Amino acid sequence: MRGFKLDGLKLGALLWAAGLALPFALDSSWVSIAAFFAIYAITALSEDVILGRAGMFDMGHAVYFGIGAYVTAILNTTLNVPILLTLPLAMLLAAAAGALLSAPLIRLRGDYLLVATIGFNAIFVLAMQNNPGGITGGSDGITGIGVPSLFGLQLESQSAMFWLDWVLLGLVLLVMRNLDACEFGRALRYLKQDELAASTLGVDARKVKTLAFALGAALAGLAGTLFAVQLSTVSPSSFVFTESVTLFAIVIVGGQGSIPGVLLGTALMFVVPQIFRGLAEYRYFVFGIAMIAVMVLRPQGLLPRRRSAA
Amino acid sequence: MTALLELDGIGISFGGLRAVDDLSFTVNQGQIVGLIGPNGAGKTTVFNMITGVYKPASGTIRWQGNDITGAKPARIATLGLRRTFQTIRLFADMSVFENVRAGCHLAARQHWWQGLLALPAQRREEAELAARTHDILRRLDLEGVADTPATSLPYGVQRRVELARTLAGQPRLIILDEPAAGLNDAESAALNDTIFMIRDTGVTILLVEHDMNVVMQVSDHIVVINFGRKIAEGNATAIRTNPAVIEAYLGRDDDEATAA
Amino acid sequence: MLRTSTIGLGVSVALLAASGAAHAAPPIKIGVQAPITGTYADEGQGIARAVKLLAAQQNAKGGLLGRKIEVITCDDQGEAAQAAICARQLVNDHVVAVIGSYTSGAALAAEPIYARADVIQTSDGTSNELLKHGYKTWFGNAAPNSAEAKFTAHYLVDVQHYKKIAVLTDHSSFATGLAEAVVADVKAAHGTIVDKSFINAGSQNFSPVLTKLKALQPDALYFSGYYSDGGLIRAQMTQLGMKATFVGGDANQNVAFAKIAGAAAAGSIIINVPAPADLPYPVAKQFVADYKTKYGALPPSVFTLTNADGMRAVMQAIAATKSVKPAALETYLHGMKSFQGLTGTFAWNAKGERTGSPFVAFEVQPDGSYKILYPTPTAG
Amino acid sequence: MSLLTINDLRVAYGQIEALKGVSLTVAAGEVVAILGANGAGKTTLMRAISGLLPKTGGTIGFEGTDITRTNADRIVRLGIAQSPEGRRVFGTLTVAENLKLGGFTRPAGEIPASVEAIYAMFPRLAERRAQFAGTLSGGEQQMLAIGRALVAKPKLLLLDEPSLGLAPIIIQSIFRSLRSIADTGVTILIVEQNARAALKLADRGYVLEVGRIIHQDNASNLLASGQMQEAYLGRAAS
Amino acid sequence: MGTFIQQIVNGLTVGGIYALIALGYTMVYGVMRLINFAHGDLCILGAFVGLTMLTGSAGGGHPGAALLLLAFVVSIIAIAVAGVVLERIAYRPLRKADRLAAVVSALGASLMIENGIMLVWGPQVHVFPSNLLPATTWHVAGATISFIQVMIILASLVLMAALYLFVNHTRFGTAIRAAAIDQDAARLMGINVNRVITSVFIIGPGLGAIGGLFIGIYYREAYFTMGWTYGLYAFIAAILGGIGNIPGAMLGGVLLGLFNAFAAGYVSSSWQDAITFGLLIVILLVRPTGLLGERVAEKV
Repeated sequence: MRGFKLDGLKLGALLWAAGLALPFALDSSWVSIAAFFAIYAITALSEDVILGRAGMFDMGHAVYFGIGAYVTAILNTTLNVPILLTLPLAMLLAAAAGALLSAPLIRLRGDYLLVATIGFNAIFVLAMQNNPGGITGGSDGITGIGVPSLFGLQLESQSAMFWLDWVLLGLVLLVMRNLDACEFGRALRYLKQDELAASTLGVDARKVKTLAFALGAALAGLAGTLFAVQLSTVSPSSFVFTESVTLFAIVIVGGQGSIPGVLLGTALMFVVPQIFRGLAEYRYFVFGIAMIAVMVLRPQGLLPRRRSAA
Repeated sequence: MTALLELDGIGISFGGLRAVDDLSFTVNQGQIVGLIGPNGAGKTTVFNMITGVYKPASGTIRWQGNDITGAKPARIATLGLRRTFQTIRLFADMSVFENVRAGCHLAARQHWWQGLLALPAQRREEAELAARTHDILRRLDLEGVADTPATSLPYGVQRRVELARTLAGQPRLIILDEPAAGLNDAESAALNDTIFMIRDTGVTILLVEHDMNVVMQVSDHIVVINFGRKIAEGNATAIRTNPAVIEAYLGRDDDEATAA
Repeated sequence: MLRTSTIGLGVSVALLAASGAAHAAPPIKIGVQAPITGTYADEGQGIARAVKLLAAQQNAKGGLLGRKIEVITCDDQGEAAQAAICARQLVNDHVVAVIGSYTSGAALAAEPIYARADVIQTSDGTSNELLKHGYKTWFGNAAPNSAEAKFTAHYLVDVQHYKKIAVLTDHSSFATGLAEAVVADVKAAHGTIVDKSFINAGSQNFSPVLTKLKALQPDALYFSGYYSDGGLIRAQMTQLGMKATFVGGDANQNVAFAKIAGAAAAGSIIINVPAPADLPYPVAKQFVADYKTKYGALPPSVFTLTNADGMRAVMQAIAATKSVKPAALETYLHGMKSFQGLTGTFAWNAKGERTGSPFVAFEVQPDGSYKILYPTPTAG
Repeated sequence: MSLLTINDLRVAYGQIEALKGVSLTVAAGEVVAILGANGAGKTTLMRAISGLLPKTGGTIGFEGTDITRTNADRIVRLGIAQSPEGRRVFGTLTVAENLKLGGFTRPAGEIPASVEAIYAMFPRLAERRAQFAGTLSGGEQQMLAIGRALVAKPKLLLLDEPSLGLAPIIIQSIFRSLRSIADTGVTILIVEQNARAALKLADRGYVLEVGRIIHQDNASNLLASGQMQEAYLGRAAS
Repeated sequence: MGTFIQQIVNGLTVGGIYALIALGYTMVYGVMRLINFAHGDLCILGAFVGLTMLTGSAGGGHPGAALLLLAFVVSIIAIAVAGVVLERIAYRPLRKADRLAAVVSALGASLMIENGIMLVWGPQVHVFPSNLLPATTWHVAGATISFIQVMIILASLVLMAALYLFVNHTRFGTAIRAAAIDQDAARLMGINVNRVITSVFIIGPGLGAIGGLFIGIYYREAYFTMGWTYGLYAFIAAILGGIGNIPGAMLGGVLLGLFNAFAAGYVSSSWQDAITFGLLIVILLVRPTGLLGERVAEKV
């Protein structure tokens, strides 16, 4: 007879379930931080699909996050499409953008891909600011985004929004776990570690990488929708290049390809600065030093991917 | 005997240097063919052309009579043509099981979305492929280290893992690029048995190897190249006594005769 | 002037009356939501300092309603997500009112949260989006773009009779909004806009776009963005031998503008309420002096003072209504006929827009000081 | 007294032990060959002597000084230069620049004369002095690599596979040059797969097999013994 | 015509500054394969150090040529030291690690330096004295060229030529190039690669300090977030020219300056950056390793 064994999965499920109770334990500002944590965690996990798992240096990931947010904002405020209906569209459009933008770039290696994605990010922000067709609201962005409703129930309170974010984070975590255990997810890792060896096993690099970009973008699009809902407003400044840099750093600091690592990275890069608000203007000076220290002491990230078993 | 793989006059140059020149040979179904030659003779380049890493500048490569010259590596793999690497290229962050499971990539029929949703069909397939992987691990005596990180194992075991990964793709032909490199004597001796075992399951083998003990003992047919050209072809006994081969390996005596 | 003194006296009397009663009364909390770090740190830190200074001064006089004022600062970095978090934190800290933020983007993200929690928000931010949803809690500290644009168009077309006007803006919400309004109002006044161009804020390399504008030979170049870029634009115009008059929007009013523009600064026109150092009102002079004494530097810009005015108005509302109830304060603030601010006399209309601000056109003098060109100043 | 003394040297790449206790000596003025099949550990030995690899055990002594843990650049200063396997010329530097770099550790004033001496030895290099090294043929690159090492005026010259990938006629010419270099009294330790060429150049030889020395003898004995053929072409099929 | 020439001058001036900063990116990348994201911040730190020299001791009077020179010297030394210290602390321990770890360490360093500047000098815009250089301007074919533009263009050219001569015609310069091509082979020449890396962290930031001071003197302002903007532009210039290639960085910087000028002047000021980045992406698609970059396998 085996007793109850607390493996990573069960521990994760337990933590997630405990997280559902956060609104009862925290005041609403911390609930909103938890909600943003869930949203950024989804975005960081989506970056991890491209950067951590497929090994492609994507430093423009805020683009897909932004596309998701804008799709929801535009559809909801101009055509009154219910929020939850905009969600699949946001994912789909972000995925299409990911696939289209990456297709010509996949043959670029390492640093050159990084620069090209930075370029996309700059172009995206400028495009939103220039208000093409009058639909993005220019630099003001779009305000007055509605709240999602589920079975006629308006998810208006911060707690309700948190639960929505948390449940979707849970689903994304499930998808990430499934990704680890399916042929597509493994193909990404083969390509990252050794493209030549992978190709001799029959992995179609071009197809798999494009798909990785599409999946990463789709999940970022999902997070974008949640972001737009949480803020009830979107503007170009939320999707600038420095946001992409933060996402990039979250994955590396946490541990590439590691779900707990990326979650911890998100917590460190996003939640910890909230705790240290008291440091005021010293905050990001200290934070910069901490980033160097973490990398020097743990170059593989804080919780690197375990060499997993069968 | 039917020809499985035919090289017909292939050649390639790098920066003005003719690395492989007008090379032709045939690998028949069920054979073990050794491809040998001194260091830098162009053997690995030949492999890279067969497996689609390089595109030959001239000549044709045929697979069961069909022209596959210049096809991409992933497409070559779908034909059932697999290879190992001279310097082992295992996936460093993965266990032995995961590495061998990687060989089953093309056998997986699941779509990516089935995988992300963990649909029953996908899970069934995963279970089947896991079983296939375990089967191969058992055959190559790797069951005991299935969960060990592959690159933490002794070199000889890593060689076997790479072989197992190759076999997991259920290949028709495998190209072994110096499988004995870095092995100790006992491992080297065991390698012969492994190669015969693979051949006995119906897999054709093209072997590049420096350890002549291995090459001479296992090969049905040996092709010798030097400077990218074929200098001899035949069975082990003929090759060992071929003056051109000896000269290629031990160097030439230009001004005096040395009795060997 | 007389009215101001009366109000001031009223406040003191109320304070005296209340001070005996409540020693252990909990403090009145006022929030500051401002960019303490990041690109706008200069402005944000100025706002936080101004509010803290006012609170300290009031506390030295015994506080308000017999209670001390406690200032809680939250760094929103000028970013929407951080602003939303700050808003919730300040709401949870039970602040009565929030001063800030500086950017429209941060103000927009926080606005619905304050509105839902019924917390007064008196903030910079001129985007029309801020007024769109009719929140009762919103009080703009900066004069709305519409009023400034109308005055600007009037000045350019009717007063100076410029024939050809070029408009330059950066991509920020505030500057694009102002530029658009100016373009519309100039056209309405039958003026001619020869071009509207963009710069990248902070890129410093404005010569290319100025070279293009120079070829169009405008009489005036109107720039709606910030002083750090405006001063440089002015300097680079001179460098390029561009003859047009530089007319800058309110965000150009910063002590650094003239310093950056250097010798080129003289003759530049800036349209705004008067500058901190040149504010004609004694209260303003006193405040600027106090600020300098406490922090060893002048306030970074007039926005420090507009936000200080927000704080002062809130304090007056509390004193006058003897209450910290949101509804009472909102009614009071919306109903104020005129408030003597550090930056001039103003009121708030039903939408929370600041009205009645006396816009003026300054000319920058060779010594860097300002001279009011229009409307022609009257003594006092 | 020996110039180079290697005692029980061990080098490992992670798990794999490439040298399993190698001991050898090179006396001043000697030419010593290290022979062995691919993968025997010859290049590892050369890289270890030059200080490019960390050692897991054993010692290397040069002129009585322990250089086991000395940095690579210091070792060059002490007088050991290497022409590495695969030539490793600096492809985007000119031939002249490559040669000058060879004398990096010597006083600048002495370099031009040394470089000219190399041009005299390899006239092909003189013709191509302004060309990028990457555009040279394999044989020319090998000449450049050897010449570059000679500009350092080494007390001990390490040559790693100078015949690798070269046509027989080029190999002959390279070895003729090496002969004349050896005749000037430079001590040489050569790693070579082309056993006959190497043994004709060398005074003594060591045969390396999977990280261990299995034979050592003077050159003529090794050439005659038949052990060489076995080491290279394998034992007769059992 | 005048407008066209003016745009060329505009482009060359800012292009010269980009090139000086881009050289630091490219040299570090060439030897270490590291994108030093903190480089732009180091350059602006140079501007601040120089400013302190100029204003701290001038007492409001004319700073004079000697003081200006001193400001440059002190700033170059200070930033070179900062560069070397940064390499020791933040990059050297990561030389054998996943290279992305070093990239994130560089991002942390950037954040640290940027906010460090804010803590020391404050968040406000700092203004450089206006009387550092003569206000002379020349009118050439309808274009106006100022003394300072000529000085920046000339000084950039001289510095780049000097660097070019140094790396191409001195022994140590050749050693730097050799170490960039093949570190092990360089060691076999007796080159101390650690010293090469240290020297690269002296030369790159040193030139960057000059670039930073040029920015301050030309635009007469400096503030703490400027480094990120300039760093990004200079990094793109380095990539454009082919990162790791020294003449490439020079070419890339000047081209980027010209691109910007022509995009803003002739195409669309509102899409200026998009045009620049779009062009960059197109160039990378046509020449995946930049204009002068070698087609060598990347050390990943």
